[in-house]
Amino acid sequence: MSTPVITAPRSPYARRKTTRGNFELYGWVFMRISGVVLVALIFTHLFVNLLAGEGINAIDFAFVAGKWASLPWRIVDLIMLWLAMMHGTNGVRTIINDYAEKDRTRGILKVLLYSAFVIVVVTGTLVIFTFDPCPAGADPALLADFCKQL
Amino acid sequence: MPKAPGTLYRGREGMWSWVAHRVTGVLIFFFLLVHVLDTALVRVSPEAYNAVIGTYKNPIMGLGEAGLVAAIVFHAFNGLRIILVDYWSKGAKHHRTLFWIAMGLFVVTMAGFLPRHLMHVFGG
Amino acid sequence: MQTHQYDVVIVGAGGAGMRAALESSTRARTAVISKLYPTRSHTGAAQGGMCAALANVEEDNWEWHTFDTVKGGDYLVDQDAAEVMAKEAIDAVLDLERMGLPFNRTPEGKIDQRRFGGHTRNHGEAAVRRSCYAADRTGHMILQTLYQNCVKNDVEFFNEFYVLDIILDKDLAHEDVPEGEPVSVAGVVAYDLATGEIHVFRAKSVILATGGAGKIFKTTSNAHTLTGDGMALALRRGLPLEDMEFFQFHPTGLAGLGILLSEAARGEGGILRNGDGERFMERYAPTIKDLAPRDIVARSMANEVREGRGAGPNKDYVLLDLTHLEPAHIDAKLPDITEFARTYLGIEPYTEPVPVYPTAHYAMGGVPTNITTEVLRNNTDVVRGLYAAGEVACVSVHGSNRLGTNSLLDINVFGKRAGVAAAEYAASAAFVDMPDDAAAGTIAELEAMRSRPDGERVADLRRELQESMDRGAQVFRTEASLTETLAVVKDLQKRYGRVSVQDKGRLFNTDLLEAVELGFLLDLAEVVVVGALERKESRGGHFREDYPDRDDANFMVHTMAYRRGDAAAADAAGIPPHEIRLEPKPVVVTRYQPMERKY
Amino acid sequence: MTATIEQTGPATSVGEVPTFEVTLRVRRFLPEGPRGDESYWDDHVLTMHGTDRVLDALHKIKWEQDGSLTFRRSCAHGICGSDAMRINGRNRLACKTLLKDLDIRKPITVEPIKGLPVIKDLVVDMEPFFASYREIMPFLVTSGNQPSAERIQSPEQRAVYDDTTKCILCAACTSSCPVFWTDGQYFGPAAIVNAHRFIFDSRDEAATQRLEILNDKEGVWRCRTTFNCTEACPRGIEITKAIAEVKRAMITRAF
Ligand SMILES: Cc1cc2nc3c(=O)[nH]c(=O)nc-3n(C[C@H](O)[C@H](O)[C@H](O)COP(=O)(O)OP(=O)(O)OC[C@H]3O[C@@H](n4cnc5c(N)ncnc54)[C@H](O)[C@@H]3O)c2cc1C
Ligand code: HEM
Ligand code: SF4
Ligand code: F3S
Ligand code: FES
Repeated sequence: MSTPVITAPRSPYARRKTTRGNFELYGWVFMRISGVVLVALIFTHLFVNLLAGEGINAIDFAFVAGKWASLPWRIVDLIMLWLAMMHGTNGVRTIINDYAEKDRTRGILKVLLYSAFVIVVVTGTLVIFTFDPCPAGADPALLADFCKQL
Repeated sequence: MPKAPGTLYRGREGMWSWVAHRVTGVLIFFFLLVHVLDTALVRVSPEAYNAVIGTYKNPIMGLGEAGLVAAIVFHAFNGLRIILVDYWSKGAKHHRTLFWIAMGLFVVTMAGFLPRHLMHVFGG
Repeated sequence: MQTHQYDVVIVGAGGAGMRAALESSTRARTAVISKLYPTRSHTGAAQGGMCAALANVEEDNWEWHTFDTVKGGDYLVDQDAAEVMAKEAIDAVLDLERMGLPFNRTPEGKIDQRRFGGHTRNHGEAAVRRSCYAADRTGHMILQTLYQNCVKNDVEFFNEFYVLDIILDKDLAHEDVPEGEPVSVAGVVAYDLATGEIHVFRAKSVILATGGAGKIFKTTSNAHTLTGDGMALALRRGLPLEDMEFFQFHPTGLAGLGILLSEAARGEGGILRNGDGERFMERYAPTIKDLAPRDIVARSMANEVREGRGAGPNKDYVLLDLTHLEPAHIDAKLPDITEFARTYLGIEPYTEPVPVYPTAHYAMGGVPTNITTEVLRNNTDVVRGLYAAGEVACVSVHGSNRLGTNSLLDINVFGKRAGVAAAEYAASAAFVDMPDDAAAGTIAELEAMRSRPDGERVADLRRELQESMDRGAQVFRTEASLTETLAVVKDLQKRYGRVSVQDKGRLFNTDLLEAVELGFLLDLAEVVVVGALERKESRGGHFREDYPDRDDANFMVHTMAYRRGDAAAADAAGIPPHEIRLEPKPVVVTRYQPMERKY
Repeated sequence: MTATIEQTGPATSVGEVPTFEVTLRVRRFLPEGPRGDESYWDDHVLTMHGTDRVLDALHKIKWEQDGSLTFRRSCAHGICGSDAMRINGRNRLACKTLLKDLDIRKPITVEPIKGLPVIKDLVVDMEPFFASYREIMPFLVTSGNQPSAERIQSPEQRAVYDDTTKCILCAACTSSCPVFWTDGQYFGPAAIVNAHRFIFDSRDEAATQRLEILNDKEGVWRCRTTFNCTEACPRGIEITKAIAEVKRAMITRAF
């Protein structure tokens, strides 16, 4: 015969490399739990900042200082920061996985994403923890009323 | 693979709500990055913070804020719908109804928010 | 061109092919060649069920089942084969269950069973519940389950490969090989649709499982791809075809479309009514009425229409009435077929009766085999290494009329037997030499068709063939109608020599393959019509108006049709003249003497 | 000649169904043709009948106008799964889509399904699709000796997985999934449907392994509940629901 290609019996079907593990599972559950919590947090946040009182016009340094003077507000905002950043970062990670076809592109985008996550979360956390509502030497007019009592 | 583009896939509520969820999610995420950083200015000085926040108060930014809130509200209600589809055994069956309920809530919420916000922005 | 070598090559991946593959692949190196992805095979269209005397819901035994099969086939059944099938039926069903088939269940969790046409208790006393089923998608479940197990066993498939020739070591089509002289199979020639390449498969055993040939008719429940390839290839290679004049017309095809509504619709209580609303089957089969065997019901329906009692604007169909059944019951037992009525005719079966008319359904005849599925080259000799099972084969368990649910059984019982037998033969046999130019004929034929610049259109010839067959060789046949159809077929065969295709490419050239398939259809139609002309009696699926009675004195025999040609005397178009020679083959009678068939 | 065998032309047999004209706009890709690797639209004007399906229209083109038009088909009534294609922008079976149910005032667009390599015209390479099907162990796994009779399964246990046994592997779902379009590694809804069919079968003993397989990065978690699959499935399988059930089973197992 012209081309005797008598193949040997096939080796059994080999499964391709798999990437199993519970990471995606936990990520998925986290998206949902954080989502529910975020609804409460963000809606309160929006209400207090944009609707209550003077709305957006009331926001200034004094307003922020007023809020963060109380520990519960700091904690609430801290949780919101972390949850929103983790939720958003994980969401964007999914999107990168969906659209970035080349491993390289995918890698670069993820490095950018995680760096942004670290920078923002670290900065945010530091700000909330080290915030001084009445910084010394600042123009008193810009500060919250309670600073005057100091 | 043929190169010329084909038609757009004609998905229904499920697909378009996902597109919108994705778009709003990314939008919020990028806003959040900026928002945390600008809020961080409170650590620099009250002047710096107030200067930046001041720019949020002009009408154009005011409209942008309205859009952002709309995005968040949509993402939130649609997110809750997705969670129901995932965990409630009848969720998948009623996903379309759930979507329209979420849209109803979206409209109601925005109707409550927009007038007041726009008043703040434009009313001075 | 590529060459492969396997112990066993199975042609066709329907129910029969895959059932065989499950047996042979564990015993010998096996390849399954199929022109369709396995799960696209037409076994998946089967609806009603697969029968076995499990006696899960009422008293039953395999002996009654054998009797019903013999009687249903109007005594033309080989009774040894029917007995094998009825006995092995029980294991066939249990095998499938163990492989995972999701049968419907009784409240106790056993396999549920329902009634089906012609299946009775105690030799015809009353209908019996013998058909095991999975809603109205039993065939789908069988096909999926078999494929799943092929995946499990890592069976090797060549999908979208068309087998276009069977290679034997002797030329039976042109030479007279004396009785008793050994003839063996050497392999098959296949065409890879995706690339247009020819592949030669050497094999010790070849199993034909290519299914039916419904496309010789216009109105049919069969798939576009059921073009009788295996039968036609055997015929061209000089092997006989048995009982081809017996074609089953299923009573309830959607009117005008031919899409099947399973007999299960009547098994679950559906009633046939004529234009006047009368339940006419009470007149034709007083005992089991709508559940009489298919040939009787189909004829009764055609008769109602002929005598002007049809329904609809043209009074050209009858009605299948399900409106008295509970919608919940319909949804549970007949979901798919009611959806067909909705999708294709816009009829709501809960409230409206469904227009139905007989549709060409099943080839009782085929490649003759013995009960170990070895292919016969005459009444006694087998071709070594060549096996056939399923609708392509004729064992003959269906005689002149197949009972509903006996085919899914046939493919499982004889598919399994074929797999075992082929593998066992391969274990001891040696490869037969394959001539170097084994594929030359096939290549030449394809090239001729591809390169012919302009000529007859495949679709025109096929339409003319199908319309002529529907006119002359359907439920009612006469000398005149058959003669006319034969003339048409002969003429079409001539014109086929001038057929050309528009698609000249190599990749996925379905245009070319449709032309090849048309050739198969023409060859088979000729055998069907010649056989029907010769059989001057009425029996089972074959009804001659000019000879309305069964004639056991002259025709209690199988028909063996041989095609003999003279290659040297090809005509101008390169078509060698040929003739169809018919010979009788005795029917195997063991327990049941022929009786009048009444229901 | 007998009187009975008058052929019932579809146009006259059932109700009164008129003939109409329709334009079919088909996406062509003929790698061996003059336009090579370029794909383009071809318009065909056809006269069709009331009960005709898109498949009939395609056949009419192939048989009467252009024999090179290539597509897969077999059963012609929606049970073999050969002819999933994108008709007017949505995945359907050509043999199950009646022309009269579409808007025939505008051209009807017919394209190959998305996300799988196109071989020729409407024919795509199905191998990646079947590969992920094979990976989820689509077969019953049991241990111990086979019982001498059938395994017992109550009608209720049987009902749990009934929906997903209906799959005909047509790929309409997987190729409608936006995640699959951009990430071909995703197992896709069809594979999950077929895993579901066994995971919830009371006779099966390999549910854990299948859940393990689908717990992959490219497994169920990739699904974003867009419901395109459910809308596309010609068998009416509630695919997204089945996927949700698989997800829940994994979560129950993990916690
Ligand atoms: C609508 C319908 C309903 C039915 N309902 C029932 C029922 O309820 N009960 C019952 O018992 N029977 C029923 N039958 C009959 C039964 O389904 C068939 O007779 C049986 O399934 C045939 O199986 P098979 O394996 O022989 O062929 P098929 O399943 O038709 O398979 C043929 C195989 O051969 C392959 N093939 C064909 N030609 C070639 C070639 N040249 N090269 C390579 N491969 C080739 C095809 O790809 C395919 O894989 C029904 C039939 C129909 C049409
Ligand atoms: C307000 C409350 C919120 C709820 C209820 C919510 C809910 C959800 C849910 C359930 C998902 C998962 C969707 C899926 O798996 O298909 C999701 C995805 C996502 N969310 Fe949120 N979310 C909220 C807020 C946010 C915020 C504040 C951000 C930005 C920082 C954000 C960014 C994202 C992103 C980027 C995705 C990924 C989208 C995708 O994969 O298509 N979400 N959200
Ligand atoms: S789940 Fe539905 S759409 Fe998907 S392959 Fe199966 S039948 Fe086709
Ligand atoms: S379309 Fe895709 S995203 Fe999920 S719901 Fe269906 S698999
Ligand atoms: S041709 Fe079989 S599903 Fe359409």
